Amino acid sequence: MYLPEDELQRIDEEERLLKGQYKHHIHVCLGANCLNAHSAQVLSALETEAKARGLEKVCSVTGGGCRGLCVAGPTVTLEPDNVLYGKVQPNDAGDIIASLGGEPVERLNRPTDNPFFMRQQRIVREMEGRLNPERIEDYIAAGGYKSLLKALNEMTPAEVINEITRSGLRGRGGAGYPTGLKWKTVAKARGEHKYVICNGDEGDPGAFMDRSVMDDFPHRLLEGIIIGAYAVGADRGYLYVRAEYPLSVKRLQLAIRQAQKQNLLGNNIAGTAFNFDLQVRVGAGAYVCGEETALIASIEGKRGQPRPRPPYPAESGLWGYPTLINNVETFANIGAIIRNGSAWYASIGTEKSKGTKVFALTGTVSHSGLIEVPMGTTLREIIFDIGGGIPDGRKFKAAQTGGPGGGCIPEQYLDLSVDFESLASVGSMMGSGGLVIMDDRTCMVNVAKYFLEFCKSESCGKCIPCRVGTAHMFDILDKITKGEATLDDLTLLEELCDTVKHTSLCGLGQSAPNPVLSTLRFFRDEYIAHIVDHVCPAGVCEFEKEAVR
Amino acid sequence: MTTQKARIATIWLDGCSGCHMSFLDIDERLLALAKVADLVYSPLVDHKKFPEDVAVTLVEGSVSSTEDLEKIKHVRAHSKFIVSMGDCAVTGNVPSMRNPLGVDVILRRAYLEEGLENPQIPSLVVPKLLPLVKPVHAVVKVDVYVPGCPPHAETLFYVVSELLAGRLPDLTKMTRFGV
Amino acid sequence: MSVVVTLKINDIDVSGQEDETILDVAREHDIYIPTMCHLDGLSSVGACRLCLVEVKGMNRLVTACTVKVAEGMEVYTETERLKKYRRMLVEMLFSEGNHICSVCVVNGRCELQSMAGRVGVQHITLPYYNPLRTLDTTHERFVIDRNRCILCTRCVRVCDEIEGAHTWDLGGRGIESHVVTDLNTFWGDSPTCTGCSKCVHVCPTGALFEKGRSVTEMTKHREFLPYLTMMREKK
Amino acid sequence: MQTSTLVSAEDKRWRLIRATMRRHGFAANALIETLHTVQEAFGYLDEEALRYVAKELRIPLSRVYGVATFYNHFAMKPQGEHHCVVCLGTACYIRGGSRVLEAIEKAAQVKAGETTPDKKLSLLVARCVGLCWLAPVALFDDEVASEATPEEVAQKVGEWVDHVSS
Repeated sequence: MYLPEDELQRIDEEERLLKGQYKHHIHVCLGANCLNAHSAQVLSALETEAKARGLEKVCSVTGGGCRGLCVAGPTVTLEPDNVLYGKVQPNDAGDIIASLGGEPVERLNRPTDNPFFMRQQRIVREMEGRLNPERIEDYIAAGGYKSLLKALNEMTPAEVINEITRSGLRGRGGAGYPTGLKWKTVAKARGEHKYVICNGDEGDPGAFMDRSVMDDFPHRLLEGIIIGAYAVGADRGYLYVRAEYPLSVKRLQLAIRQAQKQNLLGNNIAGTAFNFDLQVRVGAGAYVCGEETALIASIEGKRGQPRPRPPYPAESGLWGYPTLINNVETFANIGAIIRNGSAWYASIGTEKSKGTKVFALTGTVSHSGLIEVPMGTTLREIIFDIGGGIPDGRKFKAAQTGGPGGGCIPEQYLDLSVDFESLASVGSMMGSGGLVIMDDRTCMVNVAKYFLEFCKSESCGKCIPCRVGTAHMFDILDKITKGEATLDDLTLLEELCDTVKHTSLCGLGQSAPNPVLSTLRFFRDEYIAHIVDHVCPAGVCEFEKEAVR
Repeated sequence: MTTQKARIATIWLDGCSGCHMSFLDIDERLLALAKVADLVYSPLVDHKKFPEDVAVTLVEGSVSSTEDLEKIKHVRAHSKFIVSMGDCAVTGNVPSMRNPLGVDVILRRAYLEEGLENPQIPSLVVPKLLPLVKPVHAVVKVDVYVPGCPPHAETLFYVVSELLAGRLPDLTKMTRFGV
Repeated sequence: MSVVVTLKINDIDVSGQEDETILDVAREHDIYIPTMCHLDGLSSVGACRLCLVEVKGMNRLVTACTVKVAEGMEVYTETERLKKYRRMLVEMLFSEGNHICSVCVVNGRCELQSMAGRVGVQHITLPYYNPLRTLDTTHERFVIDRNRCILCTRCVRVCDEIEGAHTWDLGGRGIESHVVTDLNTFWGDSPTCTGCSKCVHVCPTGALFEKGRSVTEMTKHREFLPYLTMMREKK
Repeated sequence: MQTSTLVSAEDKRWRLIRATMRRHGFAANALIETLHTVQEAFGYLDEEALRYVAKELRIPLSRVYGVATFYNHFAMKPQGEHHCVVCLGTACYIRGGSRVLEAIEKAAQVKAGETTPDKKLSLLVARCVGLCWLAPVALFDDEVASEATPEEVAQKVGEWVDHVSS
């Protein structure tokens, strides 16, 4: 009889045996960012060099995932010495191979005993940099797919849902809806078929958390999706990935094929009666498709325009069938919760926001990159400890969270705990995890204008307030940054914010005014300076020599 | 005794004079109006200069040229109440139909492409056109809006009577854009 | 078969079937809720947002044309907030296109024009957009003047849902959205248009009209729509 | 000779498009996937191909047009030989991405989203290419220009465009 546990066990043992042959393991980051910085060439240079020195039996050179310190790419990780090299070039290969077993190459060495690495806690990005994303064996040897087998063999769907509910996991796509509750609703809904959709349409500028999960841990994502499908009783699923992420598409398709081969996807999964078919769908460049009803329309092959809810996708989603939609990071948490238990997960984070959150830390901050921290970590810890503070001796001005529908958080809230409620209380939101740091050279009116330009051109055009309102808001902000606006324009801008926020059909329009509202709340004096004094305090906006009015 | 009569005025920017015609259609009530108000400036009467201290000015037409712009600013400065009279003043209406095309296109069409002898775009005498035709309120503050093309005589009489009686007219049920 | 529910609209006790929308029930009780994209006989899309109402206990405003009534619901249709939003939405429509009522074929019979009166819009505070839009006169009997289009998609829906031709759809997106025939080719060349005129008659403004009609001359007839819907549902 | 190679090349394109549709069972929901293939095969959404796809998938022409013009990824016109993508993500924007874009627009005499008349260069903007620590970023035929200055990019684009006129 076929026993999937045995098969996984066999792969696990083989892997250990294989890895045990080597004294040194060299992982070259093959994440999208390092690949852009030519890490593939670094990989082949290291292979050639190892061979040339006759060390191919002593050290293994493999592709690995991202270490998060993107600013230092391409990165190379050495094990078991736990050495991290940054900005590695192909011609560094000789020195790296030569130094194995001895002192690390000083000019490339990046310390890992600093807050950037020590203050993080990794669940979604567990084993970062050490798993070859293109090999299912790596994931299995690291304990992968055991949670799926546990769920299938030892738990009923209801028990799985209870476990997720008790863990306190909330949707990582932005709104923070309780995942267990969503699963329960879909499980209860009736339908000939049910669908699971993984939302990988990560569209916020400055956000690449989900890309890193899809690129680095495709199997962790698949495992979460399959467990979700089992829990809600879905037989079909789609992974919707934005067109801008070809590497993610490639790796997910490969991962799906590998999982099918191991009977972890398809019919009678792992010898049980559970069938689940999963396909990748590629987006085509429309931010609004991150909204769940628009995403559904897009998978159906239509214009990605949202429709009013209710009915919610949980009752009537893809082709009218009950549909579970969760974001990439949400699904990537599932395996760990099933493996370690809901009590463990619920012990991390704050009272209402459990677990960790991955952020893409960018802007004017020393250590740009991907970080994963427990919910409740303060902005100050993230920016000044983990992120290494503001470079060039500049002063911190604001942290922008939540993408185009988020807000700018000023200095007085640096000790704010990063969780769903706290961010909302200062007029921003968690969003998907973009965290852009701005220093004192940033004009906040100009920042608001930037986000409105984004929302205006990404508006689908279906509902009036978003289609027309965002265009007017952008025009007024443009006038302000040119010193051509009046205080009446500012009043009109605030009225537009009110209408667009409360009357728009979907989240895009409803949140589009947030960048304006939050900058008006904390930096109103900058607006006034532009309008009344024709001065841009940050020196960014250029006015005509002669004031227009 | 001679009670002080209210000083009212009318001006005409870029419009067709239809609103003024409609105003005249209040017929014999003009006489009643004349008892309580003086028409101190209007295209209908012979005054060269817009006077100071006007109580109510009815404005017909949109703001289309540099001359319109100067005129309306001057009028605003010397009027207590400004009434946008008719669709051209309220919305831009027919004159604003050139807006999507831009000034150059229509000037070329009117002066160069119509097969005139010695075609040229006038640059003296004729005031310079603004890039965009605007409703009056886009340029100066407006107190009362009377849409309609043209507004009915009844409506206009009501507006003037109410203002002279010291009340702001409520026109929501009386008139709208177009008809 | 369906269940009767009781609810309150503007503090008045009303009843309806549970599969009816708030709009259906309000109309049965002569309670006016403004609508623009909605048309009886076509699917509801909730795009124009004019029928937004407040429902006690719901943190967001909801579209009366899509949300079904429920037992004990308390609906408010005329709050100050809603009135303010409706005025702004109508203003947005006027500012977005080129609506010159005085020279329009449906002057006096236009739904946008009368909506302005109804919600109390007497002038447009928002700046006008003055977009450069196209006019297609190639069809032998009809004209589309996109300057007057408010993107309600009634034409798209009637052509798809009732006529079954799907000649119309939306092209572009955001503020650049526009209605198109086929591959954005001339209407007169359309291999799919049956010339049925349904789109012309459901159009709320003067964007679609019959050739040869002058200012104020175009009257739209929509009596056919509920009838056709009913007859087709029977089949 | 030349004609026959052209035809066979064309045949290959149609075969690719057909293969995508077949893989999805000629279902209407395969439209976006098929348009991706059309764009890969033709470099843009060729009108004849759109008609073909509409017919094969039994989708109304207007819906095909609606979908094709809704998504940014699809181009309705032939693209240039080279392409330049300027990132306008948040980090790039606050570090001067828009000035980089302006410099390129000026140097190449082309607006974002357009192609030069000689078909040498298409200028595109991206919402975020995810290289925020290199901001501002521009991509020249997929080669990354990091911490780009207006002068540098103008020179780079100038090489491509000058190449043509000389």
